[in-house]
Formats: sequence, C-alpha cells, structure tokens
Amino acid sequence: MLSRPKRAHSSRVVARLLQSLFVVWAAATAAFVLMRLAPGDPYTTRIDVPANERAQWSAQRGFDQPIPVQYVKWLRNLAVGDFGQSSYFKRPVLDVLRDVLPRTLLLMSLALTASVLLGMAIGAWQGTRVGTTGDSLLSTGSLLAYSVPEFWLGILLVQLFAQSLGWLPASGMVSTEYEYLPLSARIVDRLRHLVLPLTALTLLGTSLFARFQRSSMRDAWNEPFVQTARAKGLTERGVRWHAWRTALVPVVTMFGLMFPSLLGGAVFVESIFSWPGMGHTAVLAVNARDYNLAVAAVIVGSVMTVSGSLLADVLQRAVDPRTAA
Amino acid sequence: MSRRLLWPLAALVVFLIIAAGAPWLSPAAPNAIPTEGIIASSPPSAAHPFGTDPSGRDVLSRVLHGTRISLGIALLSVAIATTVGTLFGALSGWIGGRLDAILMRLLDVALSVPRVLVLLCVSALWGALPLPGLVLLLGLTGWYDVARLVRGDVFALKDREFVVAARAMGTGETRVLWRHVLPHIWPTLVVTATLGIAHTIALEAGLSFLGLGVQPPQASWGSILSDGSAMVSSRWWITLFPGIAIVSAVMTCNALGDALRETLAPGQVAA
Amino acid sequence: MTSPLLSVSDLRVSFQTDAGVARAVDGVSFTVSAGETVGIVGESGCGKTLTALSLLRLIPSGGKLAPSSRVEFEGADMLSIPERELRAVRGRRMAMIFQEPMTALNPVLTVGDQVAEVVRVHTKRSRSEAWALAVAMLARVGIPDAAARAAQYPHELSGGMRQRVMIAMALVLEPALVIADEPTTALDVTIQAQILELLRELRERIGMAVLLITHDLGVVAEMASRVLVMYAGEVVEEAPVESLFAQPIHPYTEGLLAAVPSLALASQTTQERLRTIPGTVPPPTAWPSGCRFRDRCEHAWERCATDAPALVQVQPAHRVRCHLVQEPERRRT
Amino acid sequence: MTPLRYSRLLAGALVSTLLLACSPEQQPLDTREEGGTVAIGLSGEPASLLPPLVGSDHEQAIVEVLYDRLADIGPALATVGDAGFTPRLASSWQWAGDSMSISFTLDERARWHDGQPVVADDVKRTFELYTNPLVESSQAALLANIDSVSVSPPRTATFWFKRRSPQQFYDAAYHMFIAPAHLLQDADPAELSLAPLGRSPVGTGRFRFVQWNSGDRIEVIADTTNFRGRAILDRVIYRLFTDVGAAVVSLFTGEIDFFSPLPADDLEKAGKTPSLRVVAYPSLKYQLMLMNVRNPASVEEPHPVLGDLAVRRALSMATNRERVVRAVFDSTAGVARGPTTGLFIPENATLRELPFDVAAARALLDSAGWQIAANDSVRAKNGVRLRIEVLVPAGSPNRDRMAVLLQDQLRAVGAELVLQRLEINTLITRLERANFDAFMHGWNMSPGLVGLRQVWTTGSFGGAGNNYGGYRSPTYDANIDSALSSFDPVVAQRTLIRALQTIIDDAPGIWLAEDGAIAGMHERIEPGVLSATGWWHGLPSWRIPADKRNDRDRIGLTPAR
Repeated sequence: MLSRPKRAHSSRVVARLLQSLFVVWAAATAAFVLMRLAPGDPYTTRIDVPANERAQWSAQRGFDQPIPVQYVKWLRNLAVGDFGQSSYFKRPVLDVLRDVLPRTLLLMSLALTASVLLGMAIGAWQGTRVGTTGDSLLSTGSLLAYSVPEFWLGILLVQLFAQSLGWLPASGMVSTEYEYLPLSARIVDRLRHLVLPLTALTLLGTSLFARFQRSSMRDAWNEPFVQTARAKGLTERGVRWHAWRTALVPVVTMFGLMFPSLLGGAVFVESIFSWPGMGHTAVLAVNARDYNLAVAAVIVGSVMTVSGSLLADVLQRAVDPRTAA
Repeated sequence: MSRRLLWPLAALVVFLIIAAGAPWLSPAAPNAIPTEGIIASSPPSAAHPFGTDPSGRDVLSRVLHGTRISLGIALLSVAIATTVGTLFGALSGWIGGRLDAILMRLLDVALSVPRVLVLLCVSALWGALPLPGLVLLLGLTGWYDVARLVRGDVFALKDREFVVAARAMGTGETRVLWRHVLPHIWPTLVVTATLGIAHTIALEAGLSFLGLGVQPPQASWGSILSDGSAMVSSRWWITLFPGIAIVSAVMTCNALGDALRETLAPGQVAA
Repeated sequence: MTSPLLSVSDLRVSFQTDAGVARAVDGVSFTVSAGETVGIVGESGCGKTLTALSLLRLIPSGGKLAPSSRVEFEGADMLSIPERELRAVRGRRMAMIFQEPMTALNPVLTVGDQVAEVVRVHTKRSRSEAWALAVAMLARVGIPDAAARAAQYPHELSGGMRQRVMIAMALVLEPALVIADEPTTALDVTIQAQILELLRELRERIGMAVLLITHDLGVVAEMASRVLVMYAGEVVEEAPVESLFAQPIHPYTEGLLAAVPSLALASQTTQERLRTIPGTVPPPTAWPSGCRFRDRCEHAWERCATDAPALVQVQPAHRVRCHLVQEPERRRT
Repeated sequence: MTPLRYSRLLAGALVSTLLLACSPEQQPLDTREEGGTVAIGLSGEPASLLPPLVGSDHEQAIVEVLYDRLADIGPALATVGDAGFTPRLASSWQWAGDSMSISFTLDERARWHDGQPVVADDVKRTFELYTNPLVESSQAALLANIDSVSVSPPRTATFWFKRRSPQQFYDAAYHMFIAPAHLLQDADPAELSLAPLGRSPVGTGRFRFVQWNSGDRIEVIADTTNFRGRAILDRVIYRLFTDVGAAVVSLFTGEIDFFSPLPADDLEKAGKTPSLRVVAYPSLKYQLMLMNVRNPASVEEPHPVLGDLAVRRALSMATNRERVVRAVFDSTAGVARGPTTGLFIPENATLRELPFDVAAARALLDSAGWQIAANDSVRAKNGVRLRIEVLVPAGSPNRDRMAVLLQDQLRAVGAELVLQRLEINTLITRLERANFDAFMHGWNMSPGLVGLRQVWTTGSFGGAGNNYGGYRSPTYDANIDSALSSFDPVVAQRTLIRALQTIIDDAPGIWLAEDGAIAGMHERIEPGVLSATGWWHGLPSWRIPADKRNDRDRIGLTPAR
C-alpha cells in the first residue's frame, strides 16, 4: 500500500525529466533550423577564394553534406558539449560559456535569492494588512518597481551612485587592483561591484514576488484555518506563520518561472554594467553575428528555464503535501 | 467605475492623445537636425524643455513622436499575439486530447527560451529589422501566455451546461466555440493584453536601447534613450526623459491591467 | 446557577458596510455553567456563529464590539483582557471546533503537528512529548492507527476523520468549555451520528461544558440540556430542551421545529404536514422595525411592526421574545 | 588650409609638452623612477594578440608593447630610406649594393619572454605568416614588394625585394611585429586565430604578458630583463569595455587612468574634473563614408547604385562635411580633404574638393536619371531605388552620429540611408566579402603614403589589401605607384597630387573627419609626447612621479594573489 505511490512517484520523476530533455532538444533543434534559415550562409567564403579551395574549406567543416547529416552531427557534438567555434571570441564556444556562465549564475542566483526573500517579506507583510496605508504605499511602490525597465534603472543607478556620489563602482566585476588586494578587501571589492547590478536585476523580481506573495497571503489570510490557529491560542506571529506556510505554495511556483525573466533582465543589466556574463556575451554575439554563440545562448537559456521549472516542481512538492501524492 | 480603474484609464487616454497629436503638440520636427548654428546636445532650456540630443534634435519632440512608435509597436504586436494566442489556445482546449497534448508540448518548448534571447537571436541572424518586421517578431514571441490562459478557460467552459446545451441543440462546433465559449474569455484577454502591452513597451525599449529595435531616423523611446547612452556622463537629459516616458507608460498599463483584473475577475470564468 | 462558567451579557457586534451598519449580533445574553451543554439554534445569517467567535474575541476584521458587551469566562472579561491572557485562554480553557474541517485545518501541515501545536503553545512540553500527547488524543477521538495518521496531511483523511482531528485539537488540553460550531454539518449522516456520539462521550469523560451551535434541532435534541434560539442577531427564545420541544412559544421556534421531519412527526402539538418558514432572514443592515420576525410570521399584527418585543420570562428557565406572550389570543390556529 | 594641418599637429604636441612642463617634480631619471601601474580602458576586446592578425586599435595597442618591430620609425614619420629609423629587434642592417635586399642582424641580447633567444628563423616564419593568404593579414598588402626572406643562422635575416622603392626599408622593418617561430610550429595558417599564442602571447617587448581575463582585463608587466631596458611603469592593466559610455564613466570614477579617444561631448566635463587631464595629440586616422562600387551579389558588375559616378559625386556634394565634423568632433578634428590625413598632403598642393552644393547635387542626380517618382521621397532609376545600407561599427558613437547626420542630409537630395550596426570584426568580414553598400570607415594610416596604396589601388582588393570598396582607377594606381616608387621628390609629389585629385573626383567615399585625437588621463601620469602612430607607442616610457603614486601604483611587480 505504501510502495505503490512511491513507484508512481519515481516514474513521474522520470517522465518529467524526459519531458525536460525533450524541451531542450526541441529548442536546440529550433535554433539549428533558425540558423539555417538565416539569409546567407554563415560560412560564406571570401569572394576571392578559388572554388576548389572553398569546397575544401567547407568539406573540412562538413558543410557539403546534406542538412540532415549535418544536423545529426551537430546534435552529436552538442551532446558532448561541443557548440563549435565562436567567430567573435575565436575560441570554442564551450570555453566562452565556461568563462561567462558562472558570472551570470552568480548574479542570477543572488538576485533570485534577494528577490525571493525581500519580495516575500514585503508581500507577506502586505497580505495581512490589505487596504491599509502601508499596504497601498507598498503596492504603488512595487507597481512602479515592476514598471521600470532594468536597463534604464541601471543607467540611473550608475549616474547616481557611481558618477554623482562616487559610492560604488560603475561597471565590471572587480576593481582594477582586485587581484592584488588582501582577501578581505577582495571580498569587499566583489561585493561593491555586485551592489548596483544586483539592485537593477533584483528590483523587478522583488516587486514581482511581493505582488504575488501579497495576493496569496491575502487569500490565505481569509482562510478558516487562520481562525483555527487563533482559536488555538497562537500568537499573531504564529498565526501569520500558518497563513504564510500555505501562501508559500503559489509563490514557490513563481520561483522557477523567474529564471527566463531573470536571464532576460541579465541581458540588459550585464550590458549596462559591463558585467562579462552570459547576457552581455549574448549581445556581443548578436552584434558580431556569431551564430554558434547565439545558438548556444538559446540552448543555455532553455536549459536554465527547464531546470527552473524542475526546481519549481521539486520545491512545490516540498512545500505542498497536496501535490506530492 | 472604480477609482482604481479611472486613473490608469485617464493616463492611457493622455498617452493616446499624445500619440495622435504628436505633430501638433511637438515644438519641433522630431527628426529635424538643425540646418543653422551648431549641432550639439544642449541641456534643457526654455526653447528645448527636454534639451537636445547629440544631433541637435529636440528631445521633447522626439519623445512625443516616440509615443506613437512605442505605443504603436506595442499595440500592434499585442494584437497579433492575442489573436495567435487565442486561436492556438482555443483550438488546443476545444479539441483537446492528442492535439492538445502536442500543442502544449510545443508551447513548453516555446516558453523554454527566454524571449529576450529569441529576439536577440533573430536579430543576430537577420540584422536590423524594419518596423513591420519588429512588430511581427514581438507579436509572434508574445502569445504564449495568452494561449495558455485561453486554453485553460476553454477547457473549463467546454463542459459547462450552456455549452453542452448549445451542442445538444445541434449547433455546429465552430459556432458553439465562437458564440458561446469565446465571449466568456474576453476578460482574460483584456487583462492579458493590457499587461502584455506594458511588457512589450518595456521590451521594445530594451531592444531599441541595444540598437536592435527601431532603426534611425525613426525613434522610439528606447532608441532616443540609446542615442544618449554613450554620453550619460555629461548628457543626462537624453536618457532621463524618454526613460520617464517609458516608465509612466508601462506603469499605466500595468495599473490598468491590475485594476481590470480585479474589476472583471477573469479567473472566475473558469470557476 | 451560582457562578456560571461563561456569562455573556448584551453582546453586540456590528459591521460598517457599504449598505450601512450591520448589527449582526444585537444584544445577546446567556450563561453556560460548568459541564452544561447549551445549544444555539438558528438559520444561517442569524448571528450564531459570530456570537460564538466573539466569545474567543475572534471577531472578523471590521467587526465592532459595543462597549457595553461583556463576556465573562472563568472570572475574566474575554473582551477586555490583554492579548497575552486571551491567548492563554484560547485553546486551553476555551476551545473551538469549526464547521468545515477541510478548510479549518491547515492543508500543508500534518494533523499531528496541528494537534501538537496546541500543546506546544500552552505547555512547556517538549516537541516529542507534545507529539506523543497528540497521537494519544487522536487515538482517543477514535482515529485508528493514530501514530501513522498523525503524520498525514488533512487531504489524506476522510471528512469524518478530519472532524475527529478538529475535535482532538480542541480537546487535547481538556478545556472547560468547547464551542462546537456546526460540528456535523459538513459530514455524511452516518458520520454525523458517530461524531455526536464521540462528543457526548468525551464530554462525560472530560467533564467540560459545550456550547453547541447548529441549525439542526435534531442535534440539539440529542446533545443539549438548554437551547437558545437566535433570529436576526437576537435571542428569541431560551428554554430547557424538553420544554422547548414540548411547548415552543415563539413562532420562529415553532417554524423551526415544524421544519424538522423527525421532530414534526414526533411532536404532539403539530400533527400536520411538514412546514417551511416562508421568506428568508433579512439582511443585517436592514432589520425590520418592531419584531424582526414579523415579515415571516403568520401571527403578526400591527403592534409587531411598531413595538420591538422584549425577552420575557414565561417560566423559570423559559424566556421568549414575542408579543404573543402578552396577547396569546392573537395566535392563529 | 595645409599650414593649419601642421599647426594642429604642432599644437597637439605642444599641448602635451606644456602640460608636462606644468606638472611638478620633474626629477632626473634614476632607478627609483621606475614603478607605477596604469589602468587603460579599451573599448573592445581583442580577438587575438597574434601579430599577423592585428586589426583593430585595441589589438594594436597591446601587441605593440608585447612585440617588437625590426626597427622603429622616427618622430618625423619619415618613410624614405632608413633615415630616422632606430633599431629595435634588429641591432643593425646592411643594404645590398643593388638595394634589392637588406640584411637585418638581430640584437644578440634579445630573448623571447619565455627565455628563448630570438633567431633569424623567427623573422622568416613571421614574414611567411603575414603574407600567407590563408592568414588574411591586413598588413599583407604592405609587404607586397618583399619577395622573400632568407636566413643566415643564427641572427641574420635578409629581405629580398621585387623592385627598388624609396619605402623598401620601411616596408621590411616597420609593418611586421616579429613572432616566435618556436611557438608557431604547429599553427595552421587557416586557423591561426585559434593558436594558443594568440591568447597568451610571448614577445620580446618591454612589457610581458601576465593574464587575459576574458571580458574583464588584459594585464602586462615590465619585462625587467629586457634587452632594451625595462619599461618605467611596473604594470599596465587594460580594462576591456564594450561601449565607450561605460569606459568614460570609469575614467571619471578613477577606475581607469587613461582612455582615448575621448568623445568630444565629454571634453568639457573632463576639463572640469581636477583628477583628470585632457591631452590632444595628432593622429593618422581619417574618417569617411566608404562606398562600395562593386555589386555585392556579383563583384564583377558595378554596384547598382553606387557604381554610378554621378551618384557618388552627388552624395558627396550633398554632404555638408564641415557641419558633420563640427557636430561630432567639435574642434578636435578637421575636415578631411581626401583619403588621407592632411599630414601627408604636400603643403603647396592645390586640390579641388567637391563643393557642398545641394542644388548641384540634385541636378546631377536628375541628369543621371535618378528621379523622384510621385508619392515617394526616394529617387529611383530603372526601378532601382537610391537606397544605401550603411554599416556602422557598434560601440563607435562618433561614427554612429556621423551616420545619423549623413542620413539626414542626404535625405534632402532623395537618397535613403539605412543604418546597420555591427560589431567591428563581423563588419570587417562583410567588407572583405564586398557584401555591403557603404561603411562608416575610420582608417588608421600607417606612416607615409603606403596607406594610399593599401586602401585604394586595384591590386588591394580582398585579401591583398584593404580596398573594400573595390575602387578601381588605372590613373590613380599609376600615379600612386609613381609617387611611392620615385626617388625624385618633385616627381613623387606631383604624381601624389595627381593621384589624390583623381580619387577626390571619383568620390569612392565621402571624406569626413581627420582626427586629432583626445586622450583623457589621470593627472599623475606623465606620458611624454603621444605619438601620431598611436597613443600606445611610447607606453614603455610613461612615468608616474614617485610622490604622486597612489595605491594602484604600489601594486608593483608582485604576482597576483
């Protein structure tokens, strides 16, 4: 009796993983097709290269083969992490990703954590005080924050805190002297460089979570079990915890859905703050018509999104026993 | 009408008036580079309340005209997105079964790539797009949410008594869908579309800021702002005023969407 | 009735709404002695649930208590004691069983946790002690395999089991007074009987007083020794259960009795067909002038529209709010 | 006009020396002089630091301090014979009696940064790479007169020329940075950009490579045992930016110490910033809108629009060049008269420029058959619209602004310009494939007139040079050839002027600005005279007075933690 739901559970996990894999594969394939649809062969040879040399050149790269053969080969390479060469960086795309991806993940994970914590705190506070002055002020605030595009916010932050006040660095991940500082100063330096991009990237997420948490908390706050908790003699804090614990469920779903929107935000924030991460690199790749890198960015984005929704699933199971069965 | 609905609606009307009346409201031609005197970016003054951009063009006039382009792009592309999304969602929800499963997987795939990356990638492959291309691109990447919501609504409505009754009376499938089901999902559509407009304004501004959206000499708020981005150090006004325009337009649409959501309570059609 | 456990006097709760002031509970007074079971009966919207909530000062936001209202419980005024003392009473001395166990239990916490929480909040017992006590209590309310069930979530239990959990939660600290708000309404008929049986049994064992709130006179008949009939925010009739059933005076009470199939058949006085009370409870923002029941009353005459009847004593323990007490000849037969 | 050009050069040099004279504490050179770290902002990331692949300014800036030429040009930028040239990697050289070969003897003290001695084979291998068509080196055209390099071990490399030319020494000694053959043995010329040496260079320069952190920085330190003496600075950190705006902000906040070229718009603010100093210096760069005269679809045919001489001339005449240059560069640049900076136009030359005359431009287009149809604002001829796609390098605000101004001005004569912004390396790829209409070009000339051959002659199409637009004029070719090869200065000058007049009349580009460049730098830095060949030229002798050094300067030579 107990083992049966468990087996069902594990087969569901497998199904979910397969489904995610399918999504990534399909996105990658779409990217491949897009790349082939693009006007002009990305590997157009120079006008003055003789025909035989050109043929040899494209044979070397397998471009003389039929598209399905190329596709299979491309997919096989992809499976082992070979995204091809970056025409802009003149390096394997994988090497570039190795450099830039951790930087973006750092920014994104911090921004996500900060958005979640701040947003939930604000939203939960509001949710139990719907209609009060504090609530409407915060609601207006988060509506504003929700409406400010990251790139403009970034520009404002640079102008204000880096240029006018000179409190924080305007761009980059570390100072010029970074590598020659003692450990403690290096940590401070990293943090100082994180403040502005993180703020720019966090504000939108925070307001999003706050809005979401507010409404879910408001709903939970009107549920009968809140009354029960009070009747049990719980303190207001205890009662709020009861409500928050259930209000968490829809918010946790949001958590996974934030990944694509954060990555989108990172494109702009990284560009403004010269943060050499995935987003900034994607823009460079676009300006440079670096197809392999652009396609890799799409695939990485899709992997991130899919992992995000998997994570959301896991988290939702963790916080909501009703979905666990 | 509730006050929550009134304010954003009034603001939206103001924006539409500005968009429609830009040629009459603007003190100067938006793309006119002065033919006399020095071409330079000057700070706000009586003659140019928002200052001038690096090519000596009046930023106020450009922002007013930019309203047209920014809002126009957003409205048109959201119209496309809503149409495509409704068709896709209605089809999926109405027919259900295998088709629904396939369409939903497709939607998963589409949703898996961050929209900004798709837009970047297409720009990478095709280069700067003309305005209709941009509208189409934004529209064709913006319908996923609509499709999902519409599908959910249609799915829920499909077995409701009045629908079953209509079918029982021998009404054709298309007609039932068109006359009996779709009218019930318009609150969902109105709310999603309004929020979609807000999002599209911001997104188009971002793309134009990166130089991938609206191409010169046409100017949307994002590209006006972009013209000043290389000189934020000394020419703050070129980035400030279009930025304020973007934020207020986006905020207006978001507030309107929120208010509409509460007024129309679209979630309840499915209940 | 030397010193009643609970003494409610002139309880008034009102709400400010768009349609005006809603006087949802309008001058309710009654007492409950230790060990006694009192029923409050009435249709939905008559203010009985709000009365119950007021006893624990659980008035929904926006509700305003009149300054004259008093709820004395074990010598303390529940309406004015500090929050801290109030919390010490809630769940420990006075507990509540809610109507809808599905929504009144927190869906994301195990039922064991929810029961143990009461213990943890009010006593210094450790987590494991509290858990053990909770499991024991769950077993006491008749949940089979309580140790395993305690680790389950509300949605994994049947409706009856959930209500047993609610009861366990209310009774785990053996309070002096339990307020049971429609404890069986949401349940199947067979389960209803089981739950009532359980409540009766525990009442005897713990020796607690029960304030039973229900619209179901059958439940009252089985459980209570005394009944208050509420209509439109007021008590309209109060009597020991036997005399109420034997000689209902208020037309509303009569109507209620007549609407219950089994009682209607058993009743000696009304051997007619099953009747329903015409009309519905008016909205609390617009109580009729005079007698609030007059619109639905078959006996109503002019006086009923102008004079609000007072609650008058007709027998030592029987009080009624009706002009028929003074003018019995007006009763139409 | 011409004296003005020279006075501008002079003024630039003067400004920098004056500023130097004003700065306090001019201590005599001593060992304690050495030290200091300078952070330099670059507005792009190099693709590779391999000498034959150097294309952009920011690649050149770094390669030039890591590697050496055989000999360096003198301050007068004279390119005739070997007058003024100073030894670099070569300690001496020997002309053959018939002048058909020159033998360079390498400095015996010279070592690669990995400790290996520099040998003649390095020179030969370098030459082979530069001239291998698969490498696609932009310098290849400049080496066209060198037939081969032979080696007499260990340290003598002999350059054999195809014919005598006044510039033959310059060609051999200046255009190549010598690369280490022992580290390039396995390199595939077709995939040279992937060679590991490109990302961790090993040179002979007075700075040695430390690290390249992609997207963030490239760092070099003084090569303390360098055969030419260590650089005065300890360390140079190049911070990599992708847009000028961010770099300028960093200059203002002190994150970087040096940035050039500083946009004209930021001059005023920089001047008011006490920690910054603004230095004007001459430059060999000129800017133009290059027009492709070949059909991108089929290069043997003329361009459907720009292949028409009348169109090119009309577009030039419709452009108010003075206005464009003033708007973008304020007073920091002059208006170019032809495909060169004024430095290389003889003082007494009288060149007829195409006048700014909108009416004449319209008339010219009308008579050439480009008509404005009803309900259209763009001219067309035989169904072909006068629509030109202009490639603009992304992250180059000055060229972007010029493009916007041109777009505006040319609309007045019924021409439609469509701007297409592209990252520079990608853009160059398109140029090399002749796949473009027009390009906002900025050309950094080599000293001397070789650029006039490199960019505009028929022989320098595609891989052989930088004639992206496919300009083809036998008259121009012949005159430039003569100007470059004649040992008679009078003939050289006469043919040069004739060549310039030819190309101005043919209008393969709209000549816009000739830069004087502006550098913004921290006031503690004393860079000496900034060279017209590039601000980086004198980097090894930049100094920071001991009493002005800040924390950054105290990093010293210690390795990173």
